[in-house]
Amino acid sequence: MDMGILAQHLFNGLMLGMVYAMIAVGFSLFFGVLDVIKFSHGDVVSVGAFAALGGASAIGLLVDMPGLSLLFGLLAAIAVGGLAGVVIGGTLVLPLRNAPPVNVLLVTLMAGTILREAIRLGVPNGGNPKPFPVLLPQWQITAGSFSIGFDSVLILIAGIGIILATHLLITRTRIGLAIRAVAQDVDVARLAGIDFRRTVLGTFALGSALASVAGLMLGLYYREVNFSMGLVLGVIGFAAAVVGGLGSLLGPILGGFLFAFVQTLVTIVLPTASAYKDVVAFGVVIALIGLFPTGLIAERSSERV
Amino acid sequence: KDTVKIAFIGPLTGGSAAAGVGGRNSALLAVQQRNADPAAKYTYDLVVLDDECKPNVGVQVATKAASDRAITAGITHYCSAVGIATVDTYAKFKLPVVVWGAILPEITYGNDYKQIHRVNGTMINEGRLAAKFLTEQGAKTFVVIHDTTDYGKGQNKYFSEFLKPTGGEIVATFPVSPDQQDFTAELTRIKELKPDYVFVGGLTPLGVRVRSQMDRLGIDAHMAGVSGIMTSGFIEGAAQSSEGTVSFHNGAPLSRYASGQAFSDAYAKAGFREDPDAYGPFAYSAANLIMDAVEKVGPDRAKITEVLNGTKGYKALVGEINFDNHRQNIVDANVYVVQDGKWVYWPDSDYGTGKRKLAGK
Amino acid sequence: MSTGEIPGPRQLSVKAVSSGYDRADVLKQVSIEVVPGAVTCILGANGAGKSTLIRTVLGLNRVRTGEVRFGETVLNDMPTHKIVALGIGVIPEGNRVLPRMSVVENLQVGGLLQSDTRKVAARMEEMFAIFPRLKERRSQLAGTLSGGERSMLSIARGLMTEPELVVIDEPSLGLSPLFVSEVFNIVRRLKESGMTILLVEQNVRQTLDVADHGYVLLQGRVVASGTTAALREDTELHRAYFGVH
Amino acid sequence: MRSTNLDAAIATGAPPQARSLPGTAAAILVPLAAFGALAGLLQVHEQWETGLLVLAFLAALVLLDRSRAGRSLAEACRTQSGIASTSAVLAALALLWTFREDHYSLLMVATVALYAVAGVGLNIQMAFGGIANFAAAAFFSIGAYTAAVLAGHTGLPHLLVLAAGGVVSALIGVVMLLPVLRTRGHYVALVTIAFGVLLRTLLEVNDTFGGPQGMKIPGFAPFGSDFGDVATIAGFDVSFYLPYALAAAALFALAFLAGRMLERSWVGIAMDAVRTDEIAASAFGLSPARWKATAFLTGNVLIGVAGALYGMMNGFVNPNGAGFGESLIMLSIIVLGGLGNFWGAIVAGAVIIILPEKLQSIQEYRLLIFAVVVIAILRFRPGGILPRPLRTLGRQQGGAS
Amino acid sequence: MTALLACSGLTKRFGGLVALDGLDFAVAQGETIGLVGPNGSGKTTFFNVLTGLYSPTSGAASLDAVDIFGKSPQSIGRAGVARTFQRCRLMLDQTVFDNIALGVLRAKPLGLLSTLFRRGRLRADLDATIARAHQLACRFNPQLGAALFRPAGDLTMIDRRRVEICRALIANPRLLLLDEPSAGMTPDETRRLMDDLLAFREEAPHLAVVLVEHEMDVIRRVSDRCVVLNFGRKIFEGLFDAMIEDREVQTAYLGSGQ
Ligand SMILES: Nc1ncnc2c1ncn2[C@@H]1O[C@H](COP(=O)(O)OP(=O)(O)OP(=O)(O)O)[C@@H](O)[C@H]1O
Ligand SMILES: Nc1ncnc2c1ncn2[C@@H]1O[C@H](COP(=O)(O)OP(=O)(O)OP(=O)(O)O)[C@@H](O)[C@H]1O
Ligand SMILES: [Mg+2]
Ligand SMILES: [Mg+2]
Repeated sequence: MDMGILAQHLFNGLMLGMVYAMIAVGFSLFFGVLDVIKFSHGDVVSVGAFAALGGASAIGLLVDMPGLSLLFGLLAAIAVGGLAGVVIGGTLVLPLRNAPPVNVLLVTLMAGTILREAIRLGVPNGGNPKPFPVLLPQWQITAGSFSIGFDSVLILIAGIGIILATHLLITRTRIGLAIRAVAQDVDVARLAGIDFRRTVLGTFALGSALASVAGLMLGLYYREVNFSMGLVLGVIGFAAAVVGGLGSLLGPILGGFLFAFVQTLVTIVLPTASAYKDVVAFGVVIALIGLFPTGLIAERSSERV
Repeated sequence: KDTVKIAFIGPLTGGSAAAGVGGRNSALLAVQQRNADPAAKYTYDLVVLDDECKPNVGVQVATKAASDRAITAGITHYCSAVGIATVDTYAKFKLPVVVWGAILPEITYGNDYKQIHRVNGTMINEGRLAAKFLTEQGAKTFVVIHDTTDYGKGQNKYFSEFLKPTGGEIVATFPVSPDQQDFTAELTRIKELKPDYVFVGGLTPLGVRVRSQMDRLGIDAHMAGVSGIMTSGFIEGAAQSSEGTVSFHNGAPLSRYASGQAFSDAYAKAGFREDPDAYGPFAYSAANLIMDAVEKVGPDRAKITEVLNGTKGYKALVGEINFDNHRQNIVDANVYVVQDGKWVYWPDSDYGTGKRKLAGK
Repeated sequence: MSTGEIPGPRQLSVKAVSSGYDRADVLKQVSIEVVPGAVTCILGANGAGKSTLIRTVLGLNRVRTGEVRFGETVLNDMPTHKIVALGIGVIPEGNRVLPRMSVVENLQVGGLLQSDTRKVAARMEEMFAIFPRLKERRSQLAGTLSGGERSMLSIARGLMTEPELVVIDEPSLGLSPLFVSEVFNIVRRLKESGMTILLVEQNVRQTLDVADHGYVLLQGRVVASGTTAALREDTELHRAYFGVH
Repeated sequence: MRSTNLDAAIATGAPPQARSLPGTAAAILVPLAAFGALAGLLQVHEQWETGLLVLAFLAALVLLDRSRAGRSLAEACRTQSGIASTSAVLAALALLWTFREDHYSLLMVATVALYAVAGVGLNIQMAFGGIANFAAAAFFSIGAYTAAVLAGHTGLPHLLVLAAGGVVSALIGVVMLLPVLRTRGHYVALVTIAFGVLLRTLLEVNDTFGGPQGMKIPGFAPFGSDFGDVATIAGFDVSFYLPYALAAAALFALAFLAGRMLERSWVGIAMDAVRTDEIAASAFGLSPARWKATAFLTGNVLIGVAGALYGMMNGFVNPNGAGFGESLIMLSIIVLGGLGNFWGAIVAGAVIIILPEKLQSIQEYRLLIFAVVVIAILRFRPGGILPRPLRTLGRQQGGAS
Repeated sequence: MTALLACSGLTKRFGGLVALDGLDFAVAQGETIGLVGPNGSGKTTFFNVLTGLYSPTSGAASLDAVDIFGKSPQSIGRAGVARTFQRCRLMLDQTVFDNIALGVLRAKPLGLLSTLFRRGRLRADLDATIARAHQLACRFNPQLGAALFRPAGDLTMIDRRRVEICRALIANPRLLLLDEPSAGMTPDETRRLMDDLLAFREEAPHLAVVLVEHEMDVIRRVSDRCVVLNFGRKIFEGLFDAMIEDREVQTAYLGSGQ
């Protein structure tokens, strides 16, 4: 295999890993504040992609300025995704705070179904894939058999930037401190002057906006979006978040890249068995959990007797 | 007039909903037209059921339709997995059905049930034509990407089988999951292999993704697909990169059918929100075939079965319908190509007439 | 809260308040006054409603009837985080800590209302000076601390904002005799520095030693109140507390 | 056996309450009403009728919860569970007999019953053992595949085939035990999700068990004669789905009884203890691994048996049925029904399986409506339709104990 | 008196922290030991190591000459050690009876088959255990006895502690470990709890008890002997009166107030 192809694989893997990581980080934020699995997370990715599509196309109709379209697409994704997060958090998750966690899971699952179906039924011909406009410069970077779009590089950098920014927000700022405090003891957090509702909803908005922006990036990268795109991504994002370890935000990032790495590796090494890549990837996940019961970046035990 | 109930079953929710809704609209159109026809002896009522493209749900709704004595016949299934799972049910309840979209050969050829008919062709036709046509175009090396459902696996099977005698060579086969999003790993491998054609055995989403991502990675092979990608959704989804994609579909273009234009106009006038999709015309034809049988012998399942079994030279939207001894319509597959944002019948296209050449190598 | 001119010490007053959990009222028409700059204690047997009273003052339980005021501000229906932002530090019952955070992070959470990070750091050092044990354990997850260490952390966290009023619910729970004395010393020092203190305790003797005023709760009602000197003699206190029937 | 007042007081922790006539009537009537509603749901065709029924159902839930009369009704059913269960059994039989010729309704009822059997298994795993199993449909399908192989290719008697479905499902569950036992919470959820996706993909990609098309399964023929050939019973014309529905109901009754007996025994307490507090449980000599494994494997046996019968009833099995989406449906049933309540699985099964079918007339909007209904129920009854009651034991077991 | 529990050189490290430092500890049958020490001196850790919840770093421990060092909690529990926890560990959603019954589960037939098919025996066994739990609960608080089938979460703090003690007692242990049972109680409640315990001791003369307490009155009343820990080491062992006179104990633990 020549270097170009190798580099190409590496880049593909990084890109895929970045997408997984972004979704995984969102999952782990939700575990973080309320210890819930929010199963509508994958569908928020689709919602974000369609919101961005709508925002960008609307501007595209008015003026032909890709930069402006992109900006509006981004704003639309953040606004709609954040809103979806706030609505789901405020009307479904918070009221069920004291119910068993699986109930929250089921409710968010249904919320995901509603989002998904709403896209399918609300967007004209929503059942079909939609092209995503080209909003980034089309330059191609070619070196031997290695060839990628300049836009892909931008997307990758932006994605990694966003993930790192989130990580810093959670670990280094007062907001992050408040979010983590709410997760552990609501009363204590309140007594420390933290606005519980706002913190939780803010986190939901943040996590959902992240997923939503991931949707936008997927659109930019694959140039195609569809109403069910979030379904599989949701499952993989969840797997990545958990196998990486829910104790820290680095876990999901690691998990995301690991998952992408395994999938890519299977396709490279065993091309004819590439259909087995999910079998292998999920097999690896099971084995890893067996070896690292609380994720690769293990949770520090805080339990006492 | 008495009312006769006919069932329509297809996927109305989930990933294949676009095709299902297109089929439903088309069948509905046929019924509306018939009900508006004063010469019709009966009023028809289309009972629409959603099989969700899930076999177990399919069996449930098939049972519902088949065990309802008021239902006389059925226009059934787009998804092969569901189509094959329900044949026993229809046979058991002796409900005559006409399959309108599922193309797995076994649905008709895998049993001897008198109740099961099919107006659309099978993937055998498509595979045979694909192998023949592509090698005739001078292609020698192929890579196949197919999904792991019955549909994709079948397409792969027949294409490879028919390709062997032509001397074409498949340099790699990638089975993939139908909901896979990212194909860059597979396509990078393909880039290394430099095939003449990438043959996609899958549905529109798969086709769109492969096509767009081929572009992205700068792969200059041609792409060919099967009827699963022959939708407006493919062109819409893959946008510019769809140009020059070849597909094989066992129906002729509407414009080639005698009443094709009339159908398009009526469909547009009826005000449906969704396209008829690739198999809409088959659903429409199946509906008419059944209603004509009812007109002839009345709403009696056994008699209708008999009439349907003997269908020969029936003039339908999709051309003449002739059932063979497995009640499978004999249809020829046709070649289509995307030209300027439309699926164009190959012989009519600039590519077919030699005015343009397919881009790439 | 530390912005603007420093207001004079405010008075916390609870007037004829009833509140409780989902079913019947736990507190029935309770009235208390917390005198600025003094230590006011609330005594009463288990389940008398002391913690409920504190939760109600802090907005964790809803005031059903009556009124709670802090200075001029009516606290009824005000959310907890706004109430504490008025300058109230809380040391809740049951040495609650944030288990998956380190000792330092717990203290930082306590200092969230203080936006000046340098002040937070300085205050933390003061707390470490009082509880050297916490300094030794500074990066240990709070969940793994021993029972007494948690108590210390909980106390330190409540004092992080240098509040005007400190509300303390059973701070000595699980502390060794040495530390129980230490806690009462802290209370004394806080009072000397001008803070107002509302103290709930089971340790009657030492509580009466530090407190200026007190109230005795019995089944959700105030059955005795007054200066601690007077309370010492009160038969109601003995009845409610020592079970002398 | 009448208990003395003092015993009753000990037993219930409440003032002694005599078994009153109105109470008994309630215990008889509530199950009747519930099955009546189910019959109604099966009967209705019009969309507005379905809507009305759903509204009535929601209203009944609210009344049961918020009104005094409703609470005493619920209490009556709880304290006289023996009478209530008997009434339910009779009502179920009456329902089946009423619909004896209606293939479709019987198929739906049988499906609900078999999903409820799986629901009992899943409840044992999740509500008792505390193991979140997100691969129930995978194990259900393993049962069906086992039936396909054994009934289709060997002469094994079909009752043994059913049992084998359970055993194989449990054996494959053993593979997952190591990671499941080593961890908990979300991590267990992930292990099972991963297993479900893995199994489904494997079945589809690999052609050993029929690939994507799956396998055909012969009809259930426990005593030599195929259920599929039954056309009359005692001179009445019946659907061949009637014996299936009866078998499914019988299976549910067995699973229910077994589950109940486990719950009301030392085993039930042990599982609850291990689930709620592993540390305290192990300090008192219980082995968490043992009880988690027991719950998981017992549950799998039930899920597998149900899957085997379901496969034989449907006549085929394919990888689709093993997917994550299907597992979530099963999970939804027990969560919506109320974790740990076996009757809940029936009620929620009706909601989750029959309701979407009844909403067929609104076609592509039905998933949307369905999702809204489920959310509405959980939003206002966070514990599910029938939350798990406190354990009753020994002398305290009222009714037919 | 033969030693029931004998530990020597018991050590437990958490990373760099030595929570137990070569502790020698012996309890004779029927003896009650008051275990005290400053906060964080390793008392609870000692219990946790003894019951197998924490694996010890080094040392030796045996119960009635049977080695229990490093054994699993289950096997140590079965060997006859029962305990309460410093932070209440009850199943709050389950009934009081379920909580108490946890204490005897290990002695019950737990086979699935016997559970399903020997219902008669099971029911008799259940009834007997309910009666026993009721009797135990009533001796602490008659109202607790009446609340046997109410969720444990409904109980007051003191009743929850009582349930924990009942759960430990019903197990018929040979060694009972109590970790600050009186924490959060009023002096009166503490006194009543100790009365109850002492009364129980009368009936079970062979039962050995190790009691962790910060309340010196309690220690004085119930303990035969005291052990004082500091930084995981034993700094005193002997009678109560000697203890409160001990200088080291005073500076490390009691403070000048006592
Ligand atoms: N979360 C709750 N839900 C319902 N009732 C409660 C709750 N918390 C406390 N109670 C009840 O309220 C009453 C008063 O409890 P509270 O905790 O205020 O007492 P307390 O005086 O603080 O006792 P302690 O000295 O034990 O802390 C008790 O009867 C208790 O059972
Ligand atoms: N899991 C753990 N991880 C790290 N340190 C621990 C852990 N468990 C206990 N420690 C530390 O070991 C020391 C001894 O703790 P232990 O709980 O035994 O104290 P204790 O004597 O019971 O104190 P208290 O009277 O306050 O309950 C403490 O400093 C504690 O922080
Ligand atoms: Mg209190
Ligand atoms: Mg301790």
